[in-house]
Amino acid sequence: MPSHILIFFVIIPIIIAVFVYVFAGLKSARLIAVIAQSAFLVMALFMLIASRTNEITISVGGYEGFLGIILRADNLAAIFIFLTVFIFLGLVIYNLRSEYNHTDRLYWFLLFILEGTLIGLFLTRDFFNIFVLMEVSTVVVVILLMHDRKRRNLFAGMTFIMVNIVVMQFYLFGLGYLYMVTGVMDMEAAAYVIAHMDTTELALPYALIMTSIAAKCSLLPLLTWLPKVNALTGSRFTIAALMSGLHIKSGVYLFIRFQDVFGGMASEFFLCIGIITAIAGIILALSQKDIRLLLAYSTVAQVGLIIAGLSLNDEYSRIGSVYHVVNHGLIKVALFLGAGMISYLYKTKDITKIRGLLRVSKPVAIANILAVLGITGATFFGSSISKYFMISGVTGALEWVFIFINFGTILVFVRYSAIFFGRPKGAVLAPDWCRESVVLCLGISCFALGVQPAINFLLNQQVELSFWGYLEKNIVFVISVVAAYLVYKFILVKRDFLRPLRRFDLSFKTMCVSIGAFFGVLLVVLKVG
Amino acid sequence: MIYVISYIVMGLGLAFMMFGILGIFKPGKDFYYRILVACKIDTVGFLTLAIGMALRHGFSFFTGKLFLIVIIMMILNPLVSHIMASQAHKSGYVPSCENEDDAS
Amino acid sequence: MNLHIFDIFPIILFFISFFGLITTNNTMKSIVFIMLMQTAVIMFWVGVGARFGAQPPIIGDIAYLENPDAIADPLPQALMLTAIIIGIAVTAINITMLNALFRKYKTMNWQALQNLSSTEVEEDA
Amino acid sequence: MTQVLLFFWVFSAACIVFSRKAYRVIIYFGVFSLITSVVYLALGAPDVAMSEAGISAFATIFFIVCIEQYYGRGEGLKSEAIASRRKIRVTFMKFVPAFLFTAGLFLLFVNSVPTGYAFTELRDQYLRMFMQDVGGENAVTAIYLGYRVYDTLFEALLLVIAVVAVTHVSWFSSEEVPDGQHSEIENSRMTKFTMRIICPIILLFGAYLIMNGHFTAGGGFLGGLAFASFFICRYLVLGIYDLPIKKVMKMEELVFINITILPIFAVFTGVVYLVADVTPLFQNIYLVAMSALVGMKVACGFFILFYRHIAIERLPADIDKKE
Repeated sequence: MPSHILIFFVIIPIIIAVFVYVFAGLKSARLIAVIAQSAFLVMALFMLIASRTNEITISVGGYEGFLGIILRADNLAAIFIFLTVFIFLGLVIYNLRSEYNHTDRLYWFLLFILEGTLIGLFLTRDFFNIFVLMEVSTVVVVILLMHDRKRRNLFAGMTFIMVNIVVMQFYLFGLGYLYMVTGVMDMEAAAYVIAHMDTTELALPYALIMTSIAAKCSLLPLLTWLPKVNALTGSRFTIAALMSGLHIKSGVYLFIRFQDVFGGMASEFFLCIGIITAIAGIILALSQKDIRLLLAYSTVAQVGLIIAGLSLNDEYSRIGSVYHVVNHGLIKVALFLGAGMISYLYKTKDITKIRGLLRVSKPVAIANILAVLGITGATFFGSSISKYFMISGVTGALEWVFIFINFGTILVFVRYSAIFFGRPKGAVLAPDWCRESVVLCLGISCFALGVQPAINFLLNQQVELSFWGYLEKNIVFVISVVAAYLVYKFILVKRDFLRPLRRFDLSFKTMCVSIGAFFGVLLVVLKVG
Repeated sequence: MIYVISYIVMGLGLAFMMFGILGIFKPGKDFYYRILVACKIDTVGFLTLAIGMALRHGFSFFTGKLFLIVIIMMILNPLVSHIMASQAHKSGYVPSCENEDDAS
Repeated sequence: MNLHIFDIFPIILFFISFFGLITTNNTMKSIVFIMLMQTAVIMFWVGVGARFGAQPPIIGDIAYLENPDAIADPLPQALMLTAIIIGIAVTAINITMLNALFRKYKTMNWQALQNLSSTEVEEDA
Repeated sequence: MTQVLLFFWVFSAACIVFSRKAYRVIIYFGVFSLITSVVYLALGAPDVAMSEAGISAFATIFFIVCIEQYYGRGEGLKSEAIASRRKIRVTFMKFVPAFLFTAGLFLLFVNSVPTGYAFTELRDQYLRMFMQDVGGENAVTAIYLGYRVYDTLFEALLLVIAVVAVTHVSWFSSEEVPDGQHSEIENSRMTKFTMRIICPIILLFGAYLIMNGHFTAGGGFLGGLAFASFFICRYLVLGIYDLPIKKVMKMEELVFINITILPIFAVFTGVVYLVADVTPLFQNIYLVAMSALVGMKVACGFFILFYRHIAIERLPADIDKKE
């Protein structure tokens, strides 16, 4: 595969976007966009195969050394790009049959621009380019979130964009110190310089950059922005799926990259933060009634789990975490799109009022069940394997913490599964076959990721499951499900003692304080440890 | 010789500016008075300073640029003051000394 | 503690604007303070480039050969051009959003805006 | 000298942060950005200084338009003053924990600043190579349009998206001002006469900046700002409105596509790099063309941003009610 192709991975979505925008009058324009996107998926697949043997590198413009911007596609980047293209193909097909007017043109345009931006973010190895791309993606996401003119929540959108700008200033400041200390803007070169350097020199740039990346991952001090944004009135479920499934994963990707560059400084700190975020996310998810908020807080919990797994400094845990990113991306998109269908069918978002989905629409229900089984880590599903690897790196009390987090996830989704059973109240609408098929495909793909060849192919590594270990994990899973059901039946249903947490929210000022506090604590940890 | 003259001219420009700033902060004066003084800083002070710099530098490309800037400043600065004063008048600002005159 | 003189002022400004952000109630002031923060960071970058010399990096052959060490680093300047444009674009979006919010709720207070918009969300749900 | 300027810079910023009234914030902001651009110049960054000067003018206009609604064009000043005076004592105690928090962070930050140990190899490499690689005499323009044109592409994209966002997010859904709303702008004959003389000079200046961007400070962005201010002067002072906003937006998108395509053919495929040894003429043509495209892009973008703020955001609320 020629290395010039990497540039076209960024350019092609932008060209599709412009095409859709210019030829909006054409009825078949969207169909052509879908076909182009499918071809693009094949291209991404080829790149995934090509990146298994050696990484593809190009310096844009062909300048020598580190003068230009360098794009690199190794296996990790290729996995993320493939995931991105796949999810966007699903979203595009999901939207294919919705009505199409002047403002919808803008929606499609921005969707493809966002795809190009995210792919650029995964490909680039230039620190400043990351800054530019993150700003672009933030602005695009904000417009997409407030796409519906009539019912949008401007205040939440404004808070979101302002917090993100503040956080990006921390990133840019840290980058300044990094450039001052290392003298390069390229990741590989910076990693090389940093490896021969005193760690006390790097405490400040590391703290500044990691503060912004932790905020992008919506770790503990800032965990409200993601759910808040997802639950915006007037934003579409596709955008919520994009935010939870993919946009937050760009933060996780940058976390992996920067931990590599800095040689895994302060990994214990991020282990603690990840675990606390996971627990807080579960507790907040249990308290919610809105279906979107529940799913969004569950995303927070899962991202906390992924960050904790990445910070374990264990080869298998890292593989498991990366694999869990893929699993969780697909599962969350399936769940959110399914939730969108559900709220369209029932005309409500209140989870306590939705009942009897199995009677209403079989495909949606099956897809949802597959996704729920996937996220809880049931046997044969992809995420059971990723969680197995993640836990295999830990021993002792920490293992119990991970099992407890998984128990919490199961508890959340036991509560969520109540929507499948019972009888529907009131009239329901007929679903759209196009959307049903997309949701079903995504649900099945969650299952397909649990097959051994898929794992070996995606991770480019021959991983082996020990039979007894996997069996033990599954026994723990079954016990957790039973326990979760009992807890739900006899404690949660009876008493709604999490009600005061339902309105938990942070104002802009509090968010700024928590950004500062996170930065201060991280810096103290780095200086002391 | 030319250096001494140029320094004298530049010093004169600085003196104009200093008097202008003193005038701006003179207590008990109204808005129009202050506008007048502020306008003086921009035009007279800057002009003198620029001439001094041109003398100091001799005749070159740089002096041409400076000359262009001086022309544009001469056109624009009075205009800005004019707009400010006329807008203040239009929006109904009444200077305080007028009232004093009426009282006496 | 090992501070260069070009470092200390941007750091002070960064934290002054941070202090403003965590104390102010006015949304428009918050937007101005974010711009200040950006300017502080940009000034820091330019200062990093000018650490060894502050000659503008606009050169012919001869000027460079005479004294190469006195010329400022061109890379931070080029990056900061981009950062400035990003800053103004984002500020324009913020201000427009604030205008729309002010049209709707007739206030610029953070707390009041939050209360008003959250009650509206409840009505919607 | 630079230290004194930096001190005044921080002082004016402190004036912004600690002033109570919103309109003072804007006035101090003007002073602040003036000092900022002077400091940039003193630090050897004329391009950045000029950009800051251009940007701050636009930012001030945005803030003024925003605050004009707040004060209701003249009213509300007194009530705010009374309210703020009453609040002083209450809020002062509230500031103390915030101040301690910020001061703690500041001390922590200052204590862990790395010892200024920088490699200058990259700088030397840029300064040595750029004349052959990209051409021109301005290293900043060479990096901006040559080495890191990939960044510039996304920056242009951000400006396109910002224009779309401002149009989309605004309270008013219409893109054009309704007929008869332009009449509010009236100026004296003297102003109009002078601006008729000045406007062509601005245009000339913009063209100079674009054509000469790779030899001196300036470039596409500043030239674009000058062009934008030419159209703005025509609209604001002379009252000529012959650029419908939809056409400008379409033109902006077209220019953006060109910005994407030109580097693909010139830099991404390595054409400039290969031709470099043969003739510097191609390099200069590329640089000027790219500057012109960026300039057109910026001119369109800033004209729309300005026009939205000055003409549409200031309309009375009942003209176009969407909710």
